[in-house]
Amino acid sequence: MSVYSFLKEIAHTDPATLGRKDFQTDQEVRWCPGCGDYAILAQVHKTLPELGIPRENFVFVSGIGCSSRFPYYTNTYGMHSIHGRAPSIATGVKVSRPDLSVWVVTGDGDALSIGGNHLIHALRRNVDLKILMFNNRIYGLTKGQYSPTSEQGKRTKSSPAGSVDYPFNPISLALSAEATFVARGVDVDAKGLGAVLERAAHHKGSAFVEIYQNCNIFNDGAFDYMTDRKTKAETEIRLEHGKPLRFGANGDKGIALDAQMNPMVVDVATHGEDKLLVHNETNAALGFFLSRLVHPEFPTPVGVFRAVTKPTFDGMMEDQLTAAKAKSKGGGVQRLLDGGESWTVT
Amino acid sequence: MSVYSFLKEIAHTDPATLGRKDFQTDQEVRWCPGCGDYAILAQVHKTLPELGIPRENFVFVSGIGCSSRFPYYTNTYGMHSIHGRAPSIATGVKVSRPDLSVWVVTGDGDALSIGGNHLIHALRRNVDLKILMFNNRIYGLTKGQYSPTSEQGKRTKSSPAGSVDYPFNPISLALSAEATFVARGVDVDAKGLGAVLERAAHHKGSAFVEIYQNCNIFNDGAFDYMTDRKTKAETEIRLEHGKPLRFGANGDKGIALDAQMNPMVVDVATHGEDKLLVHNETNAALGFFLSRLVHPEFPTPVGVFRAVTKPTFDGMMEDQLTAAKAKSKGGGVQRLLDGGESWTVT
Amino acid sequence: METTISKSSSTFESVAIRFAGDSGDGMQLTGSQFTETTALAGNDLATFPDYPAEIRAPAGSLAGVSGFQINFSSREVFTPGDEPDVLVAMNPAALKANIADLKQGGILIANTEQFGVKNLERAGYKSNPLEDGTLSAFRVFPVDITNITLRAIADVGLNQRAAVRTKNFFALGLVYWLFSRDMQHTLDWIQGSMAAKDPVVAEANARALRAGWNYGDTTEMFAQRYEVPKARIEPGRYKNMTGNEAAALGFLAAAELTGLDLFLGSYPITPASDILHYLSKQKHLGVRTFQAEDEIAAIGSAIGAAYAGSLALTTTSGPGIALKSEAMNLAMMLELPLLICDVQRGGPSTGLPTKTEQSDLLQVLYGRNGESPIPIVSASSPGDCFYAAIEAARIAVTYMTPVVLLTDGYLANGAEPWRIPDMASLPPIPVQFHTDPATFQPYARNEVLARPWAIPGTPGLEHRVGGLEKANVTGNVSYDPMNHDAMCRLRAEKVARIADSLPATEIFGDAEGDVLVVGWGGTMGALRAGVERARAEGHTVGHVHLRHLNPMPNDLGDILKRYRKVIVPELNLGQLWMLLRARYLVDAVSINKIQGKPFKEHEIARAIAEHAGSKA
Amino acid sequence: METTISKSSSTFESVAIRFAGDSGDGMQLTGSQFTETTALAGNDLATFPDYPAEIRAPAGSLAGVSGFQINFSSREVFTPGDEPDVLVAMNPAALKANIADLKQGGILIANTEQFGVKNLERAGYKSNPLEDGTLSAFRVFPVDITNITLRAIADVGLNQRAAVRTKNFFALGLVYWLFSRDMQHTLDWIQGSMAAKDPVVAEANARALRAGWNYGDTTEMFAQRYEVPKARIEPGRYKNMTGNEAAALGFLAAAELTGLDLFLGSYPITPASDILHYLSKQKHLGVRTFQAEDEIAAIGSAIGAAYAGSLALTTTSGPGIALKSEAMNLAMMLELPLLICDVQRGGPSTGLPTKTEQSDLLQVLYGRNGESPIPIVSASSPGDCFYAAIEAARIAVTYMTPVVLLTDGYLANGAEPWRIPDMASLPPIPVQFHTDPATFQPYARNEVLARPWAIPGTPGLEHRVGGLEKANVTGNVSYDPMNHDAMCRLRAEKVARIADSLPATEIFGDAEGDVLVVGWGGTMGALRAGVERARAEGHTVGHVHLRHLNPMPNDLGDILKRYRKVIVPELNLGQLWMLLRARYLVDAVSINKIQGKPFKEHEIARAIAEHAGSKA
Ligand SMILES: Cc1ncc(C[n+]2csc(CCOP(=O)(O)OP(=O)(O)O)c2C)c(N)n1
Ligand SMILES: Cc1ncc(C[n+]2csc(CCOP(=O)(O)OP(=O)(O)O)c2C)c(N)n1
Ligand code: SF4
Ligand code: SF4
Ligand SMILES: [Mg+2]
Ligand SMILES: [Mg+2]
Repeated sequence: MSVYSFLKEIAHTDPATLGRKDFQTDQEVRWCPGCGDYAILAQVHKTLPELGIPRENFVFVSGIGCSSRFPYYTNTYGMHSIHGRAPSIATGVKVSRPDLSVWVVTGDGDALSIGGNHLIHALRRNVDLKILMFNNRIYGLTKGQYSPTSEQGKRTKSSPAGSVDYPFNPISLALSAEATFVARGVDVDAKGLGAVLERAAHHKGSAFVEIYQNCNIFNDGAFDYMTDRKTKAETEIRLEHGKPLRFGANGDKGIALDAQMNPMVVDVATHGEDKLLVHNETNAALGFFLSRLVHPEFPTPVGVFRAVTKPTFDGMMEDQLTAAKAKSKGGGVQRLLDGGESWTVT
Repeated sequence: MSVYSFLKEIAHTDPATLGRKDFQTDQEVRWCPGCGDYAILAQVHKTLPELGIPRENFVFVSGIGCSSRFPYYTNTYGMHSIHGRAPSIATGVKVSRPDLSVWVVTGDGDALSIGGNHLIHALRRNVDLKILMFNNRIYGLTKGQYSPTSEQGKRTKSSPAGSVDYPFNPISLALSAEATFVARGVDVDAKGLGAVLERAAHHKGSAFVEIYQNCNIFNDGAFDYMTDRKTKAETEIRLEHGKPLRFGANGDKGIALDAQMNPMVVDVATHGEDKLLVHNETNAALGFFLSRLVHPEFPTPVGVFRAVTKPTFDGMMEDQLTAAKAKSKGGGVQRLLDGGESWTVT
Repeated sequence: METTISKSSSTFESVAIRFAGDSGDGMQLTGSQFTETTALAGNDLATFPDYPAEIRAPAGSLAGVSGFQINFSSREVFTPGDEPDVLVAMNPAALKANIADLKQGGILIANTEQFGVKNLERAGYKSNPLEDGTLSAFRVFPVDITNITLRAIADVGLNQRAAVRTKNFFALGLVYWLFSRDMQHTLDWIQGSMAAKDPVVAEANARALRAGWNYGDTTEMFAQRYEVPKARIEPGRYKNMTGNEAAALGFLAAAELTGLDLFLGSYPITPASDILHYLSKQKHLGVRTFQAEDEIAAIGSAIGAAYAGSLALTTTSGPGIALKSEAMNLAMMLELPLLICDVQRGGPSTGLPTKTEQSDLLQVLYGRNGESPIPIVSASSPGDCFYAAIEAARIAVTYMTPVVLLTDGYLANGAEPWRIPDMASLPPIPVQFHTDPATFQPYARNEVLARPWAIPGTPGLEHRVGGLEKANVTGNVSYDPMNHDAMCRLRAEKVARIADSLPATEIFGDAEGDVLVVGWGGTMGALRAGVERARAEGHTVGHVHLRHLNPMPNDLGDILKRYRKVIVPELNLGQLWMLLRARYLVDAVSINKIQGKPFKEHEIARAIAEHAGSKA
Repeated sequence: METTISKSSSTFESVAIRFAGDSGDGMQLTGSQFTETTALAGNDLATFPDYPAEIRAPAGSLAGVSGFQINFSSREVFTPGDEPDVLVAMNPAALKANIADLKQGGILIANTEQFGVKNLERAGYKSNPLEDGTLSAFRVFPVDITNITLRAIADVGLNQRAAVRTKNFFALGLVYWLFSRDMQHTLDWIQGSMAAKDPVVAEANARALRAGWNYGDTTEMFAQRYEVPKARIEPGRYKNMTGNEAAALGFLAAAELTGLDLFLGSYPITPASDILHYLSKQKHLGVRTFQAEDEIAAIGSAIGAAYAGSLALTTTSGPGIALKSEAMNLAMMLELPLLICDVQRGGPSTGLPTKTEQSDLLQVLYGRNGESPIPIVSASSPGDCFYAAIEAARIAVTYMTPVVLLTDGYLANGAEPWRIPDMASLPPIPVQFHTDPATFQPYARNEVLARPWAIPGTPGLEHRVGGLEKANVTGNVSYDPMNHDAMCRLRAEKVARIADSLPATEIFGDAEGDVLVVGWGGTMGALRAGVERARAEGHTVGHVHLRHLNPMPNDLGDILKRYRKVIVPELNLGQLWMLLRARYLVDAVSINKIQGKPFKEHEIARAIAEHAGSKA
């Protein structure tokens, strides 16, 4: 009898009985009052019970950062690991236990600074992970240095004369790393975020979700331009598969290509809706193109940039094992020991 | 008098006197006979004396791998460092000494596996480095394991059942990391490679050049499909700024967009040349699009995908120092020591 | 300001005060104002700020308590004091977290306004300790600090929230009164720095301060005042100095003394980040700071800068050292000067990031593959970080080697009054780049076994370095067995010989006798104070505090033999202890503590007494 | 095959032969064929393959020389032999690189065809050593191996290049003849494995082999033949086993003994990669191998797999350990079972990647921030890697801890005849995942201080682990000072107590007396042989070879006291030596060598004699 067989015999939690409360822990939540992380936590707690997965089958892995304290506040299996390495650890969890639903929670520093390589490799391999990157464009936990997503010229403790770093575009990067699901949400946009989280959760393969998150202590208001009710319509554009790219108060504006293949904002009425770009979640190059729509020249896209299905890393590895076992002549390790050239001394 | 002033006073080598021979070293070249690295070495030795730079102002930094032995064979300043870290080390050289011409030589494993993060961060910052990545789609030095550019299903020592990794597309990745110069060359294509190297050398900012390189020991023939004279015309497409994308025996074929914004191969005669995509080195999204043209569905693009000029990291840092010095009241460290609250004990 | 002194006052040799409150209560500012005023009053002093852990804890919670302790005296002071004589507790959590330390019979001043049901609960109190008799061992002074302050500044025109935030100045004023301190320095500061930002806030704080003073002076509450006379202090100009700032200044000074440009490659990490912050403001001095994507890139960039001719530095804490070790090894092999500053924190793993510990010694000594000798220098007080940084740089450029500077969280954030040095009085550190092609061999060695530093841009010295074993003299790659053996020993010998450049080891106290206390790093003050106590109790005790951990001083072996017992107090489980035993075969005793906190004087004194006693 | 024995033959107790040629000359294959045949002939034996360094050197160059040495005997054999009795040199470079080792009066067989001007020059010879008299100290047998072989296989129909490549089988045949070995095993192999790939090539090789034999038999060159009688060897089935294969098999066996699935996260690095290669072929046993993007991801994935319930493993060499150290520390803090296999190579930095060394001991012991106790197990011979791997796994799952297994390049690539174990005879290693929510506390501890292993998927045991200090029992984040102190000591105590589970230390040789030789790892054979020699010379000498470096066995301290002198031979600059001195205050002597090569028997014997002699 295998040491693992109890997992099959034991009575698993009935997912239908689970509610938001079941995912809260007894640990005091220690983010600053007003931090955007609270809203994201709430959305995740709302999403998890809806997925039809027993609570004990969730694993949350994080790195280090304010955002990375997330697992303590989520009553599942979890690991608050070391800085930047969560994608690797989560890969080990998922590859060894494809039956689990494995999530990574990370920050812009954790994921893109020290952890950039693990992130893009996990995405490239299409390991079936849900990766939530809280982007507050700052290192929160270490008290306010610029991060790889901070805008150039930003003055912080470590860049008193203004940072000379150009920022990464996380969506571009994820797409170039061959991620099969790439999306963006915003902390205060509960509905939009909820929808994106749900789609990510149901995606089979690696899902990368960038979540704009306000750090009200060290980078307050970074996303006000697009969360402010007054300007939102002009500064945000919602991506919908198969739909033309429209935004503005009454959808009066749209995105089209100019002759040089550069994007431009057009007036829908005069330009014609048929000449607008149409969103297509399956086209990586188009997704990349959309990721280049950057404030203030363009409205910021939110929603799903790319969603395609390809065999997952963990799935293919499992298949190889299954195939090898089917072909195996049995005999376990003894057969290996006995194999090859040998001689007998009597 | 500064410790560095000798650099200004000393007689520098007249670049006009330099020839290819001046860049060869007395070290025995220890690549396998037939290795593509030889051809690349020859092209670099040909390019360097043409740049108008004194030999002593070149620094070559490499990581670990067959390719990374390059500095030993190039008579400039050089460092054969540790695995994957060459971009960081080169950044330190360039940032501290903007007067130097700093080159990185790396392999697909060194640059994209262990060193992936340093590579994309160097590119993002636009540090003025020339990065040559020898892509043989294998780990050569460690005797043949699959690399992050190996095709899926490849059987190697570490993937006897075929690798389940999806490969990176290095050009896509470099573009998404905001590289200002991105190009591709091929070891045996001396002319094309020479042209790309020369443009990279003259580019002000970080230049990423992927060089297809045959490892005749562990991955022989990986690029035969496009180096073979017989098939070359159909499998390779040369990128030229402002020119429509044509290839084939007599340029009879071209690349155009279909209605879904996906690329398609068209017959120029029937489709019309004006409907072909026109290459534009300044459009990152277009560059990305072109990077998705992958064998065997499409011809492989060679040449320059992207070339734009932006202030460099080292240049901006230098400007900040200059500005700060101009505003400084002098007094050196003593002024700092003396500043702030203090009291006197007598 | 002229302050009239009323009520009786008595004189004390030393007093320790701890201010404690919520993170938002401004306790650090209160502490530093009290420190400066006390320094101006001519006392010797030591301080200890105690920040909450990295998390941002909810208001009123135990995790959010911030403290600041100052020990001031008419004699020489080595530590912030074991047990405060006075505790100012701005809320129940601050009381709960600190009351255990308050001396029996000590003074407790508590802000009663904060002792409502909710806050009591947050701090885990079932009943109000100010009322339930549990504090009977102390002299308790409940003061409604918040409301008195609010009344005092009512007409300044601040909103409620901002007004409440001035209450720390009320507390400060009250304590100034209690210890007969002059308020002028703080008033000047308020009218200067604070008023520049917001004159209204400044006015409110000035009033709060005066209100606190007046409260002490007028109410019947305090029967007497305390005075601590001036200490005899070396004349000079002083300022308050933290370890991180001193280290940064030391690196800057080393750059000036060598004539080199300073380059810092770093990745932020608690408690080292402030060095990066400080140096990034010094661009006018030609300092380049590079915030890298991780620790490996940070040291990588510094190695590049060193190769190119900078005074190269990388700063981090323990987990960062773990990541840098492969590159440290490369620097060792390249024999390039490189400064690696490790501001130690509580380990292992992420551990206790905001707490102090001395547990990276063996890591920096041994944490690399192969035989990889790297010199180690340590700093023993906040201000000493300045001199230790310069010494690290001297070794690095003289011997062409990476050097580790060990400081710790206690030194880094702690502050001490520090005599401002005169740059002209510091010995220069000569550096000469090699320029002559005729005499150039990349791995030739001079009289101290250092190889030449030949920087790019120098014609005729083009050469390649790397991490593979190199042939002696030429530096070419070499797989020759005997060469490898010789090079490993040469590198070890080079580092061992640094000991020849060190001054004789200073012994504090008795030059021979019962007990020798050997320490290193930030425990200096506690050890010295403990030794003083033990000597006062009649034991013959010496104290050696090592600046150099690798190599150790040549005379140390002899010194160890002069005492019947050697004890090695460390904030780890016995790391220097292990090294001393291995090297000198001395049956030393490890005194260890690993609580994220410095030693107390009495802990050391007790340990000494114990081992001095066992005259076996 | 019946082989007629002609010419006179004399009997020897032991013979060592070294085959040396260019990388392309097939010396490793020649060596392994000779090994198997010799094993079948009933000799005890030890082998040492000596590959060229990582670079692919040009044909005929010194850097490209590949060697294989075998020592076989009618007695017990511990090492491949100090100085070969016979050297087969396939080209001038092979001669140059190896002649210094050949015993005075030894036999040299050289392939004259290769001694043309060009090859002589490539090897750095000014004149032909076969002709200039410089080899007069040896019995030189110049044979035109290439051309005789070509003639012998002329009609098989191979092209020139392929034909030339059979010459190693000619050499093998010749040596078989010289040592009266039976060719049948090799002929079987040629007709089996080789013929399956290419029957023509097989036929050519078979002919070349016979031609070599016949050459010895018919020419006048060799006056006599040699015989080495059978040794007394423990009965059983044997095979040739390399250290890397044995380690891989050991991990597989441990998985079977625990009932766990094996997970390997690794990044290729010399000389560890072959473990990855071997395990990636075992998917049918449920083994998952993950080739990660770097060493950190490799161990990260293994930590994830351990958390999820696998027997998790990561394999690497020294530079990789440097990179893994932060994550090793996390695993220590998480108290998860994790196997970390370090196949040591020449350091520091990139060092000598293809050479052996024992210089990572202190790195794996101390190379982490904070107090981070991790058990260390080492293997002492190629085949012993199997048992050492199982022991590492036993400790990991029993004590819930990461464990380091140290092997080295010499063990990894070296092979020895190895008695095939019976899985059923190995003690099972019980593992029980925790399942009961009622009794679950993530950091509760059992009688050996291990915490429970509760894997995802188990209802009611949802819990969070992490790298911050954790509260005893609950495992919640804790900044409590006393808890931190207690946890640091608990973790240390847990590891220290592993010693209670170890058997009494075995002493080879004298149980007390003049000298105790203490060693660890791959030097076992040389130390044992050296001790035997010294004892034969009349010294009373004991040998203790440590499998466990952390914790060390409980009885070691007592054993050390029973000898007048303790010597510690290591392929480093004295790492175990340092630990023994620190721990036991024993004035041990370090015998060190750091040449990328194993000890010679006589080096050890000499050292013993020296220290046994100094009867002071
Ligand atoms: C190895 C290591 N290096 C550095 C740190 C310090 N550190 C902790 S979190 C962090 C950055 C956090 O930024 P981000 O991921 O954006 O998280 P946030 O706090 O903003 O949510 C840094 C630099 C660390 N803990 N470990
Ligand atoms: C820290 C570390 N890990 C692993 C290695 C082993 N290693 C050396 S080169 C290499 C991969 C080389 O591949 P690539 O960069 O493609 O170079 P190539 O040899 O193919 O030119 C590896 C894994 C090493 N030297 N150092
Ligand atoms: S510092 Fe910023 S990101 Fe961190 S908890 Fe506070 S508000 Fe949130
Ligand atoms: S192994 Fe491959 S890449 Fe390396 S030198 Fe040989 S042919 Fe070139
Ligand atoms: Mg952030
Ligand atoms: Mg490669």
